[in-house]
Amino acid sequence: MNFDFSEEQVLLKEHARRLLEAECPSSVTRKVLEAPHLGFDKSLWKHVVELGWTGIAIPEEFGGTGMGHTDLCAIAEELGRVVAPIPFVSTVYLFAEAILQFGSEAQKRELLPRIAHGELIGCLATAEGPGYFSPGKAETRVVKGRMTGTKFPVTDGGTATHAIVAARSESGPGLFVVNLEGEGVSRTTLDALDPTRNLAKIAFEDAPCQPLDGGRNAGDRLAVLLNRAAVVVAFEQVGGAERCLEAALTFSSERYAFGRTINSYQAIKHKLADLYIKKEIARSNAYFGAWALSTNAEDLPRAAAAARIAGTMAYEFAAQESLQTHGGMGFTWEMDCHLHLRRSRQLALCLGALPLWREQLISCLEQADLIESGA
Amino acid sequence: MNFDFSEEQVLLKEHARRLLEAECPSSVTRKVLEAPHLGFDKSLWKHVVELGWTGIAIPEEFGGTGMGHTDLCAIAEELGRVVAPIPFVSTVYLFAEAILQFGSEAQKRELLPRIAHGELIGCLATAEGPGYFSPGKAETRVVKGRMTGTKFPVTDGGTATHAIVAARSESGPGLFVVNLEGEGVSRTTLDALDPTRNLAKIAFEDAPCQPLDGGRNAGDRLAVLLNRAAVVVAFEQVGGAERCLEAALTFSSERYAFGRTINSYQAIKHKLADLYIKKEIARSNAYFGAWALSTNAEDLPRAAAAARIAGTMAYEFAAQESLQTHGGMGFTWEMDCHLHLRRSRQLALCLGALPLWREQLISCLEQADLIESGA
Amino acid sequence: MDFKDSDQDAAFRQQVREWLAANALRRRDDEDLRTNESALLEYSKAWQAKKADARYACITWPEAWGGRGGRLIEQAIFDEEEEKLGLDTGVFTIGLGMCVPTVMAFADKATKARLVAPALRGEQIWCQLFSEPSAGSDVAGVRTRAVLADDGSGDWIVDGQKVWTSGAHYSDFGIVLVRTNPDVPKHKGLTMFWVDMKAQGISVVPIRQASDQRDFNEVYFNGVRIPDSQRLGEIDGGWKVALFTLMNERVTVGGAMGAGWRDLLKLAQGLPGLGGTGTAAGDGAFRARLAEGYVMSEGLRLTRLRALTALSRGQTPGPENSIGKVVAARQMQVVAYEALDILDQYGMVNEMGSHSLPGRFQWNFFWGAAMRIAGGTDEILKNIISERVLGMPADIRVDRDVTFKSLSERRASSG
Amino acid sequence: MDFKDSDQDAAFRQQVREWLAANALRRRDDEDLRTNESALLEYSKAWQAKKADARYACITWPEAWGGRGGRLIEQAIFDEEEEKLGLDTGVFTIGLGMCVPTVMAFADKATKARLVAPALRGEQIWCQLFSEPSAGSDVAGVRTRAVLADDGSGDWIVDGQKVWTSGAHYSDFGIVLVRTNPDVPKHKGLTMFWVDMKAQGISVVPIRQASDQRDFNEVYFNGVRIPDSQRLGEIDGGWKVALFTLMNERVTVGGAMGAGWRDLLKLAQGLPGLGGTGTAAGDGAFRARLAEGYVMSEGLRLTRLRALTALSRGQTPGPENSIGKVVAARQMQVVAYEALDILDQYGMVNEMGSHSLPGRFQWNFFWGAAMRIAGGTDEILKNIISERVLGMPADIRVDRDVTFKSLSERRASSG
Repeated sequence: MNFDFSEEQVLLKEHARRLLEAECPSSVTRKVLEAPHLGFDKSLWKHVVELGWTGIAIPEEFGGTGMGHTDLCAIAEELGRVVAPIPFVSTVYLFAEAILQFGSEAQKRELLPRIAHGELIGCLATAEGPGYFSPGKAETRVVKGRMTGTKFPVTDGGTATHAIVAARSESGPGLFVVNLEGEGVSRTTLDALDPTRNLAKIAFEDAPCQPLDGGRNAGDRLAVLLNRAAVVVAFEQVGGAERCLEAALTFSSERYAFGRTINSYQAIKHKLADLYIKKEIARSNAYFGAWALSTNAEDLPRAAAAARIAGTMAYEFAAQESLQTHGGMGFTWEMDCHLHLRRSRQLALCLGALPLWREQLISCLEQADLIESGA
Repeated sequence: MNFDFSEEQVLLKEHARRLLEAECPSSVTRKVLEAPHLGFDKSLWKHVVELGWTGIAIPEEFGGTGMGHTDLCAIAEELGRVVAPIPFVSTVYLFAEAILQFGSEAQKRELLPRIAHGELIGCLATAEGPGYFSPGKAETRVVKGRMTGTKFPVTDGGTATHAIVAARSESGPGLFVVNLEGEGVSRTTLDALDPTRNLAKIAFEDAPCQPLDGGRNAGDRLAVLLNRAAVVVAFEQVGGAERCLEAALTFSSERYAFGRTINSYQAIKHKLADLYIKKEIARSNAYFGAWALSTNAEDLPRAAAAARIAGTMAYEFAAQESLQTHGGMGFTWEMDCHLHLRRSRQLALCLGALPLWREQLISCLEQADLIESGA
Repeated sequence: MDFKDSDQDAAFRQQVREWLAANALRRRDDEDLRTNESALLEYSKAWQAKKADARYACITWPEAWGGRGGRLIEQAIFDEEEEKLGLDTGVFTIGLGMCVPTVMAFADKATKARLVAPALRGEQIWCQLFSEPSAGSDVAGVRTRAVLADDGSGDWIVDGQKVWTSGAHYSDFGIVLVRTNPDVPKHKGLTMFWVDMKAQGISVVPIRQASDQRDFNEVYFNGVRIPDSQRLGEIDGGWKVALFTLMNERVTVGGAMGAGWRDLLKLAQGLPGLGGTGTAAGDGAFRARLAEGYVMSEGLRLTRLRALTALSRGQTPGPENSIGKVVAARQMQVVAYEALDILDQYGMVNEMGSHSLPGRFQWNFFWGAAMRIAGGTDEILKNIISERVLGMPADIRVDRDVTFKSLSERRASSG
Repeated sequence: MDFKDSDQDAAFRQQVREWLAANALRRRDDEDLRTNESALLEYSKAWQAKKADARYACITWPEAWGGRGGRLIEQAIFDEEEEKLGLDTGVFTIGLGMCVPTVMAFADKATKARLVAPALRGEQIWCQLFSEPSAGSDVAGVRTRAVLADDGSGDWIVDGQKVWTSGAHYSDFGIVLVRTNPDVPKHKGLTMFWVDMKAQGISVVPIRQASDQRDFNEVYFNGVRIPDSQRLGEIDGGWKVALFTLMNERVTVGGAMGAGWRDLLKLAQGLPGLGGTGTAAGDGAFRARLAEGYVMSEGLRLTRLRALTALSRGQTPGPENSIGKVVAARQMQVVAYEALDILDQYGMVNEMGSHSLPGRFQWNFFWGAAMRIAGGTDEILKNIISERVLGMPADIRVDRDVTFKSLSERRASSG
């Protein structure tokens, strides 16, 4: 039984934590919060690139370190803790994965090294306005290698150099790579609920694009991509939830009401016990996701959905109740509670909201009632 | 604004409470619990009949007192408090209402006085085994005034003299009156989760029956009946929830742990505050239901669904958490906690479970987005 | 049960309706009033003056003070009709609801003669200065100090900081709770004053909230001189006065707080459904949550009708009104998350600046979190319900018999 | 991450599997074992003896005591394989998990020599006598008195009542916590003994539970004479012994507790849907609740794998295992209500006597309520998580420095 990070991964995590505590205190996140036009924090990004994190799951032949996805999960947890203001989800979990999974050899050779070296910032563009996105109903069209349509909101869409776009072509729904700095692309930045993550509307007008046509059908390709990213994001959520818990523990141990620190009241004690419970449930589900991700298990859709549901529930509860524990102070700009409140919602929505994932989980249970017995 | 019981109704309630405290302590409920073959407590039933409660909403011309449905709600709350072991829901809220709403003049003259005088015990038979019942799919058939089919479970089906049965005839789904003591009827008692309410399987084989064919279509008739009963049952639920709260308040004020009464711990205080909140929300929704019921308002389907949802949520939470507050003692046979645990579930299921009512509520909101503005 | 007014109430309502129809000025959701505070203040004052002229400003106050000596139900009827037309702005709520009644109860004749009428007419706005950075739930923990001036004038010199003061920046006057004696247990060394917000040494700094809005203020007292004639109640008797003020705190119940479940249904009906079929309103999970939330919010609205019933019968509303804020605030938060979920990725876009439906739910997203704290946290309110309504024992207090000073020292050494 | 055993563990698992395949007797869900207690006891004893012969009975115990001096992970592997085949019955869990280790730690050599081996072989069954009617969550509040016999024998005479004792009626021995000194604070006047359950003056009365079953007992002590040689630990030092016992309390985590979410899906797939179309499994609300519940229960199962990982690495499992019972018990309750809801009216029928799927959920209905209390209430467990795992302060204690006697008097006068 080996259901935990390995010793090496624990060391990697500790290293990452120390580093991020130094390089990404909340003042760094706040720089972007106060000036959303920055899009992300360039110097933190540079640092992260230098450490090889953007290439951690990219094979060495394509310029990465080839360490693998469980290592990526370890890093993700630490980035989640500090509400890192960088396009890591978009570039690494989504764009790089899309190329790795579905790119041609040429695309891999062209794009992956640039991700590893931090030159390429990627994003995934699916939504076309409010509400659930269905690939089969996408109005963005590709005709003869040129894309026309409007995608919004796109996380990191304003700062990315490249996008994976879900669109429909002559041969049905598919994923396409677009150079956002090329012709036919115009972008508008949108106000974001979490201004530490850039949000944009991207209009394509006869923009050149390349299909990403790995072996599976189109609906599946997007689903596989979202499943893989959901596992890694779940680790960000676990990290965020844990940080919220720690902040609430610290604050409540220092705040007095009626002559006692408020952490001596059961209302606070049991609230934080509930938070701890949700966080541990999320961690265990995330571990299962990491196993499925790193082994390309058939179980991935179920594992990813469970990790995402538990991660989202834990981080949102943590952000809400940590703020609540901070009382009036928690609702001020100067405290970090709202960074987590915003980010927890951002992570909950960026890969599609919970109703979609709950439905996926139950479909998996229905389809494969026997999977578990093999585990 | 007159959104409360009237002074007379408050007096009626107080009178009923005093009477039931004397006539229906939990030892009376337990008599039936210990000997479910009794079906109900005959002497309490006799008392209730003598007080005119079975005829409280039956017009004087049909042998009732003609007081009305709000008075019935007042009585229901008190019966709910004491977990009364009598077929009041089945006979008064369901059977009598069915005759009142959809009976012919002859049926009213024949049956209503017998209810008022306590000679007739009624029940409603819909379910045909596990799962939601759909009138359009009923397998119980009526051909030429004779019914064939099996209904189970039927609350009070083992002790009732008459039943309203949802069945399909030549002209589609409908409601029918059957004399259960007549030919073609055989009954088997079923073990009940709440043994203080009789539960039976009733098999009809060419049993004579009369249609109940008031003005509305069949689906509607059953729905109207359930809506009307749901409001009154909501008052039983409010009464039950309030009793659970009182029991928890008393017990927790006497039980010591770690040198203090347990009602001094926030875990208990806030639990019971939550219970109080749910109970008051249920009461307010029940009042609106009582208004809709007593005025035959168009809003009844919405009001009934809201009253039922809030009433069910309140009573079940109350029963669970009052038992929890009682700790180990709460899980013993000798304490009354389980009487409420059982009855709260019985009331939650006897008119159809919450999923059905939630769906009804939302349909109402969709269909009549404007109703409220007239209120 | 019915919702009909008594004959007397119906006549009053009719009279109010006619008056409002004839005199109404602008609606508060007017774009200008929503976005321009000085326009809002100007309109609010004009409207208040009109109401005062017609004796509708403070209906239950004695005629001598500019009221009409009316019944509570009449005030409720007026509020209802005014709200229906969207005419109320809330600028005077704290002043006329909490501060001025305190002045009326505790100030001397001359002061009342000077302050009450202009407040009622809306010529002067009041704010309430109780909370402090280290005295939130525990109001009696205030540290703002008042000491007698050493010039023998009998004036008090006030130093300290208040926080979460709504409207401090546009208020003319405030009532302020200060510590006059740190050598007695904390409830026993407090005194209440009214204060001119333009007095030297008072500075008002808006608080930047988590939502990036600025609705509240910090108020700094830096050697502010307050004459003893502005004292409300006894020296060191301020806790009694504060309890009087807080008892008058009006709890907003029901529909007024942000977008609600019906708005959510409307939003869902315009959004695509799960799996690309139908609308988001067709999902059973959505419908179930909507049903349960609706029942809670509707239950609150109806609970308020029970209170109005009591008022119209000349009775005191029952304890069930204590559930209002704790339920409403949580519902604000829950409904916001449901709405952002069905907006899916679009829920990440911030439209709070506009009056759009998504923007209103994003407002709920932040204000649901805020309202679970403001005016008493969920935890404090559940304590109040369990203690005052259900009669359960108070939490164990370790600060009852300790002087405020030693309490502060104990804190300092352990914190 | 993977789920593979280390080479050493894999070899052990293989060996266990082979042994089980060759030696297994009956499954515990066999109709006879489920309904006939004496058959269950007979089978359990036979199976335990077989395990003992093969040194699988208490794998981590020293060989000298009949164990195999094995590692914790080996015990876990054995348990897993045994459970997979449905061979474990739980009859010895309390005795070998809690009582006998206490005896091994605190009894003298002769006693251990006499008692440990037969217990391990299943020849004698043990029960644990701690809880009392007025000492539930607060175990140290026990009132059962032991006083020295006045015949100078050094024996103790025990009077009082214990409650919630599993298996008391078929146990040979028990460990019992009693009060030997009421004149000191309550934790300081307790002593632990082991006792022969057949001793004169002990009577066992089954408790009729809310579910109308009888799984627990009241145990009355009426002048029971216990030789001082049966004392475990110091006189008045029983609290330390009790803490040792409780530390060994095994918390059952995960799938073992009643019907689960997968069973619920199975049930739903066989029931009609809302509105007469499809099955109950098609309702979005049902699916959402199922998804959230599944994630909780699956999360618990996976949390247990984290503990096994720690064991297989020779580490102590982390604090996350503290969440087990509080989550599992609540899930039992929630899943029961969901199941009865989709059964609709049929949920009112009691099928607990049969092994039907509805009956299993009705079992959950009662046992969910029970398990939220047994072995520590939700409230106590959340206190434990917040204090021991999160390092938050203990609740304020008013009984620390007060003698037990005056505590009882205080109660009597206020109660």
